[in-house]
Amino acid sequence: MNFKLEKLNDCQVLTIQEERIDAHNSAALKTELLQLVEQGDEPIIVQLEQVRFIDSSGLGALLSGHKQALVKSGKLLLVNIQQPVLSMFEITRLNRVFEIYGTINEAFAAQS
Amino acid sequence: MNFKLEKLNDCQVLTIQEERIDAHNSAALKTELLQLVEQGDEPIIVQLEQVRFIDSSGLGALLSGHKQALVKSGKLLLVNIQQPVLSMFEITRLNRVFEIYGTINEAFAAQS
Amino acid sequence: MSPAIIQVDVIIPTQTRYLDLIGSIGEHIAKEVDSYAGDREALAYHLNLVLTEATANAIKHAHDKEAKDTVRICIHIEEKQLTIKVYDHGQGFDLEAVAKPDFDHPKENGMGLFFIKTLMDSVTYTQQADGNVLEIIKYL
Amino acid sequence: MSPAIIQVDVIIPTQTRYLDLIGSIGEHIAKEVDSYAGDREALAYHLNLVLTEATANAIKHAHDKEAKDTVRICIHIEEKQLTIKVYDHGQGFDLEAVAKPDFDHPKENGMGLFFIKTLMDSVTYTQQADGNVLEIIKYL
Ligand SMILES: Nc1ncnc2c1ncn2[C@@H]1O[C@H](COP(=O)(O)OP(=O)(O)O)[C@@H](O)[C@H]1O
Ligand SMILES: Nc1ncnc2c1ncn2[C@@H]1O[C@H](COP(=O)(O)OP(=O)(O)O)[C@@H](O)[C@H]1O
Repeated sequence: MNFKLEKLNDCQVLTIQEERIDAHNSAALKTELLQLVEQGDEPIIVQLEQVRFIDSSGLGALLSGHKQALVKSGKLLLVNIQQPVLSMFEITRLNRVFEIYGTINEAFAAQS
Repeated sequence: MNFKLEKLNDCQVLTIQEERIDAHNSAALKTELLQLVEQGDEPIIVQLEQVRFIDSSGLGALLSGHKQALVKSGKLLLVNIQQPVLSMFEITRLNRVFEIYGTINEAFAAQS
Repeated sequence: MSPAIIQVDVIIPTQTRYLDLIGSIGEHIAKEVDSYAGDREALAYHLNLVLTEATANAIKHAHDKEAKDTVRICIHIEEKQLTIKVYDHGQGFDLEAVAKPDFDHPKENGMGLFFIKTLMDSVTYTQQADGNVLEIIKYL
Repeated sequence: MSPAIIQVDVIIPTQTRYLDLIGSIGEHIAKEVDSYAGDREALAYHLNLVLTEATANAIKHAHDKEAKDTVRICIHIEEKQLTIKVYDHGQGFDLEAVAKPDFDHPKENGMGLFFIKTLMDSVTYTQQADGNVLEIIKYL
């Protein structure tokens, strides 16, 4: 799993640098998210702009990060989701579970 | 075969709007080139920037246009060839047959 | 013209790194189905997803340590129907007993078969002495 | 770890519109060949090209009007070797008798087999009662 991690506006921004999240790399994503949750209490923003494809295990990895963030009174936000990927959140109703923003600036604005 | 045809700087510029030229669409390319050769005596510039893949029939279609242009005392130039596609010209030594330019402006400059 | 028939039969090792290959084949096939009137981009994603989920299940849940470590996937297209078969040599399971996800209490797992059932027209799982097969049908 | 074996067996109608599918499968497979030390992008293009050329020849030159209008292409990968087989039901031809292109007098046709021979390590064509097969080997 290739990604970039930056601290921006008091948020941990994780930019996924993969076109595809599936059972081959979702475990690595889950591990990374759980580590971020452990490390601090800044909001975690996951940028999904480059992701063209996600499967159920990828959704599961994001959900696991989200749940763990809630346990630690933190939060995990998703931004820049491509429409076909967003459809997968809709079919599983996970769009009602996650905080989803169109752009990272909208996500920043919502934190202040 | 999708393409765009423009008249620029007294040249007929044919921009190929396909990622792939193979035996499925090379006959259409050949027909279009032969029509252009018939229509006038301006140099014909074929822009290959979007083409990621060419097979032997695609090379053959370009060669056919080139030969027919010579017969009519015209010329056919190729520009913006991606490196993997250019390798196919090199393997078949067709890079020595065609006039090839890196950019369309270089091709224009060579005409004046 | 006779009805176009495409058949793709793939055998891969039971390793998740090959899911991309299987999914991509599905995506390309979707682009060649000329009879399909619906959204072709969506069909491409759906075939990619369904093949990925079904193959991942065969790798995860039905890994037979003794037999050869491979999964076989067959894709068959007739004019009006696309059939996917994914074979496994595991202990099998009861497809009918697999519950729908609880949307009010979402869980990390258990969304794969839900996607397959939701996006395709028919799904069956048959256990046989020489192996099991998940058969998925999509009408085109 | 046991040597990874991938096998892809495709049947398509004898129509050039399916060349893209065949070539794309080759391109994706190249990306999964982990043992390959050379330029993987180049290998992807070469497999795409070789599959396209060989399949186009089976469609163009060996179209059997009476038998089923399909072409079968098999791709087999072992740890150190990739094998492509393209079957046809035409009248066959003599691979050894096909001349190299004349580079000083280039022609529109006759570059397909030259690409295959140049980019791959071994090419043979075998005529059999039940059909002919072009077999192409690339060492990885
Ligand atoms: N090929 C299979 N062999 C055995 N069990 C399977 C197979 N496919 C699915 N299952 C069972 O069905 C359950 C639900 O599968 P699925 O919806 O894909 O979600 P997940 O794989 O995330 O658990 C699995 O947890 C497993 O118990
Ligand atoms: N599968 C085949 N069956 C019969 N003849 C073939 C086959 N493949 C190639 N050939 C013969 O070999 C010649 C050279 O093929 P090739 O190098 O691919 O160039 P092209 O197809 O452009 O003529 C063809 O013109 C044809 O006569």
